[in-house]
Amino acid sequence: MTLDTVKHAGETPEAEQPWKELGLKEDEYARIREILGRRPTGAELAMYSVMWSEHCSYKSSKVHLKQFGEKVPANDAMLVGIGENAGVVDVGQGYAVTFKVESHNHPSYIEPYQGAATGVGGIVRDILAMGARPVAVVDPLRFGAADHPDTRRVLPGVVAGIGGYGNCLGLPNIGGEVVFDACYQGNPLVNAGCIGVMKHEDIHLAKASGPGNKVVLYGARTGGDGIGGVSVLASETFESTGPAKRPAVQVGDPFQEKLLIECTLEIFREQLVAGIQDLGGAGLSCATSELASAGSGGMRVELDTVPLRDSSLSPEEILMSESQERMCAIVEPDKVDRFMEICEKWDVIATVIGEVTDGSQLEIFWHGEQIVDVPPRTVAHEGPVYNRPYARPAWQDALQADDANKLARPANAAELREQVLKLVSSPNQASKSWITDQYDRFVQGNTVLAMPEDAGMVRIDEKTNLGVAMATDGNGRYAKLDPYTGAQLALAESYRNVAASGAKPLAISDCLNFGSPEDPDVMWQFAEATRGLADGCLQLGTPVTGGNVSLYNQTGETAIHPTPVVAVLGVIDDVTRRTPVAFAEEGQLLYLLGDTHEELGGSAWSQVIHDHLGGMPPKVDLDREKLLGEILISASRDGMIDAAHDLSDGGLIQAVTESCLRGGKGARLVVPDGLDSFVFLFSESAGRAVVSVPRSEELRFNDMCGARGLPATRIGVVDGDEIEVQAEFSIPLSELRTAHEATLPGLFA
Amino acid sequence: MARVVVDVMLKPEILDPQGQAVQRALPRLGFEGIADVRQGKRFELEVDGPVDDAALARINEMAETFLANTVIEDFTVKVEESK
Amino acid sequence: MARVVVDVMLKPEILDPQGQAVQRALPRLGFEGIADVRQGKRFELEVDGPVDDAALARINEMAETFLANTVIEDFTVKVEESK
Amino acid sequence: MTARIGVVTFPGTLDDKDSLRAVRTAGAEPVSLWHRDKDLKQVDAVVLAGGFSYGDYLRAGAIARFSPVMETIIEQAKAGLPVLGICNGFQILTEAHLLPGGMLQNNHLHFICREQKLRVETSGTAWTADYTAGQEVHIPLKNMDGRYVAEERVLDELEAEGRVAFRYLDVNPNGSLRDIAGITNAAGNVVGLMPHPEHAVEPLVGTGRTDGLGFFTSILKKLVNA
Ligand SMILES: Nc1ncnc2c1ncn2[C@@H]1O[C@H](COP(=O)(O)OP(=O)(O)O)[C@@H](O)[C@H]1O
Ligand SMILES: [Mg+2]
Repeated sequence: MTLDTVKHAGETPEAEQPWKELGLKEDEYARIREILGRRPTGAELAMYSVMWSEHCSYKSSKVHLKQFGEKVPANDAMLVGIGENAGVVDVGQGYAVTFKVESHNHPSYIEPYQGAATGVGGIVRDILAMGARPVAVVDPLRFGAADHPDTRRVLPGVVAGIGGYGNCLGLPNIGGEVVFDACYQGNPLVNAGCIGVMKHEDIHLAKASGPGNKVVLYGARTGGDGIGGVSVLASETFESTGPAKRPAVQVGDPFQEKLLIECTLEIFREQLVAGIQDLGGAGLSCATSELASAGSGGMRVELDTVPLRDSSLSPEEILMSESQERMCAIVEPDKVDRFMEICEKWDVIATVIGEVTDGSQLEIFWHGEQIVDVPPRTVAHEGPVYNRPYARPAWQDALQADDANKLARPANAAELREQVLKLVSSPNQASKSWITDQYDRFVQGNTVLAMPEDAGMVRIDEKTNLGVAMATDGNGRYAKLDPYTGAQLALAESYRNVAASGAKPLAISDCLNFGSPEDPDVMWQFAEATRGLADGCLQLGTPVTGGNVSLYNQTGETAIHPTPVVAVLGVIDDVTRRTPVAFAEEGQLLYLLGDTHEELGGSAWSQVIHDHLGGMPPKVDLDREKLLGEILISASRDGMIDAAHDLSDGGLIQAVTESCLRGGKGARLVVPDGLDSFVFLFSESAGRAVVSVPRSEELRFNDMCGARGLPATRIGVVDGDEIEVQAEFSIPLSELRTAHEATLPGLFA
Repeated sequence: MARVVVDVMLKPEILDPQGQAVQRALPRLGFEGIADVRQGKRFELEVDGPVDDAALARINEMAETFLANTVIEDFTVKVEESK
Repeated sequence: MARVVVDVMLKPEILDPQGQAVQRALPRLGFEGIADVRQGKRFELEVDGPVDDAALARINEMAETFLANTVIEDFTVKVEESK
Repeated sequence: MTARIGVVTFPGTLDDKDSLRAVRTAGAEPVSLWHRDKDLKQVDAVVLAGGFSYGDYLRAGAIARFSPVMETIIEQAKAGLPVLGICNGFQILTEAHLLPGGMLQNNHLHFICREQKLRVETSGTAWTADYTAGQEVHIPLKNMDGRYVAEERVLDELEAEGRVAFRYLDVNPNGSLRDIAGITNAAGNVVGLMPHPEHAVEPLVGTGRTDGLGFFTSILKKLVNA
């Protein structure tokens, strides 16, 4: 086997290269040759191919994501914006919070447990790399039909993997979503988010500066994990003698990651790093090129010093390996010894693999011979950008014309009652505790709210009770009907959930899950959704701090519903005034905030009762959302409400059912004048919440809503042990509980 | 009744954190000279009726589709001598 | 280098829910005729040097004190033929 | 004067900070202990906190049991040092044979996190004096390997000697034999339990109850009055 050195590449310009097998387009390959002024070496080709992949380069999405940087609301909270491992916001008292959501969709379909587990591991390292202590995780999930046999394979594995990894790291899981829809059958969505906390002065960035500074690789040994396409290189071009086919799936080692976290935090505490980057997708290729690209000089790496788990790996494979639980730090020479001591304390392997140079190239050597000599920016930041064609799909009009408001409605009270039970027991609306009980929500002793609350909330300062809250939401059905509105509805719902908990929404992260960008229909959905989200964030004043795009989510020709998932981060100055969802006090008054219209397009009701998707999604009024949020926060601050629950999929009856079951108390509801009982119960109009008001506060609360112009309608009272809708029907809580709680265990236990 | 054993091990190139943890602990416990440890699963199946070629073929299929995920694991099937 | 395999199984009187879960799933997947399934662990140890009686005695001790918890598990040690 | 209570951190321990906080909340002096140190820093009692020491690889607690700090703890526990093992700590205590029986994967094969109702069966241990026998408490539970098993003979002996310290009520969350949630050694100084009292010492977080504080006040009173 001959080593494809830079020199050799210069001498053999005509050598055939497997650029196509590595997923590069012809013009992309030509551009690499042009950048280098020669053909790339095998190692260079490997680096460019992974770094220029859709996953790493965002080449199809970049032109649209730009808006998040252009339509930035005036917001003092933003400390670090898009482009770093994760964005950072100021939450007051000297604290900064970093958070982000990422996808691990495809690996989770192939190997549900490990795919999901390594998804958690990856996002936690992103947060850690910012200088923060990870404090909580969330997991928005989407699966195929609940009763499909393959969902029985995928869901329990994914849930066990998320729990297995997160629980072992000691990170409370404080929220997420579980949605079932046949469109995700061959392509489940496994998104994972993490929140980290640090002091302002602890923020770290991924850049390599200071010639002579050492490049330290630490954490797990490098193995042949997740190399995928690079095996083509190893086997076909270089007549490698190593194993021909490397697995594309990685196995996680949460214990190693826990050590990596503690070790890294101790290293931060002693201020031993000048720059740091986690190793995720594209492994060392990504970490070295990004660090060098963001820094001021060049970088020289001796690749043969990388500790290996498998000595047969080729240099290309080492560069591409996605072995988990690794980090790369830039360390001043006189701090290296102390750095190593801390790693030793935590049983973490650490190796100096190179140094920052005063040149401008990223240079990589293998046993003394140079195999990479590239301008790092061309690998990491100046990849191809595509303005892919997009067009409103031909079928969009017909879909929107298929009005859900015209579907057959329950003919009488008995049918209405039956449909309520059907709704709250349907897999999407049923209790998720069979899943969430597999996650540790107590660890770290700071969890103030967790599942099934509207938002998760953790205390970040024990003395002042400062806390942060997070909710994640996304509704692919709405987005399919109208991607612009759908994205804004996801934002609105997540925002509303955070406000309902009593926290003030500050900023967002997102995970944009779509089909193939090469399909103009999908690209239109993507363009519309990003435009909607950017406009929405501008209007709500919540900047996008970062996120993730996952494309090619489709089975054959069929794309998933466009699924933008939005995570809103909120801050609360005193967690003792958080608002739970439970109706716990008999006699308290129930108020419905906001306006209810006849809006059933994309609703849970239309899905559960009619298996229908058509019409228009609910309208969005972001000014109203903002006002609702302000009222919910004020009411929490001034002790005017004891419980609040936002209204979203499933409508009012779903929210009231959840709050009653949580508090163990019933409710008597009266249909407001001018509203049809069916619409009252099932409509999914946005901008609404239901709150429980102590009688002593009723006047004050009403005055506040009146003065600020938010419609507040008294709809009933917390009472008894059934939910009664006056003049229509009543259902005992016990019956509702069985309906709501038995579904998931019945399907998956 | 016969016993068939299915051993499932992670593929050699796949990380085996459990095996590694065991191996690292051994010297501390005073056991030297173990160069590598891999940890896998052992399934003991009690089979009704004869373990003929057809039965073994079925068990192989079961191992391939269910007991192991062949993306990351290898397996072997053997009939155990009855004791 | 020789390979020694240590198999660790739950004692027969102890409930093995993993094995049971596998067994229960089999008919659903179309595999009939498996009367019982037990799931245990398999350790493959690569031993430096010869696997003589002394080495085996050490490995037995390692299995007894470490690889198995003999309050709840049984184990067997065997030398694997090199392939 | 107050008592010094040590909390051990193994690689993979998760609830050490919470345990230190619980010790402090009860009014005792928390002391961090490190797995590689044989030195117990003159603490008066030790808490083995929950988590996944060594990833729970091999068996929960199996690798931690052989760490240097455990050599000293095993020796001193036999001589009367009060030791509380919570969750992973309980698993370590059974692996170290300071407590009988063993811990296996939950019978439903899933990690389980829930608010668990327990009955305190005895106030006659170093860690339960502030409870009354028969008292019902709510304590968070979270584990993968929480199924307590032992031979019938051992179980009978535990019952006969009043050494079943806690029992699950309403729901047996993991298939533990005889609903056992925790046990004590014969001398009453070594106690292990699966649920997490350190997560139930503040009204604000976790379950919103403080039913777990009694563990830490019990030991503090005993040590201060000694
Ligand atoms: N995969 C999950 N992981 C953690 N929590 C979840 C998950 N799925 C749902 N939850 C939690 O269950 C509760 C109900 O979820 P959902 O009905 O989607 O909330 P909402 O409609 O208010 O957004 C929320 O607290 C949510 O965070
Ligand atoms: Mg909600």
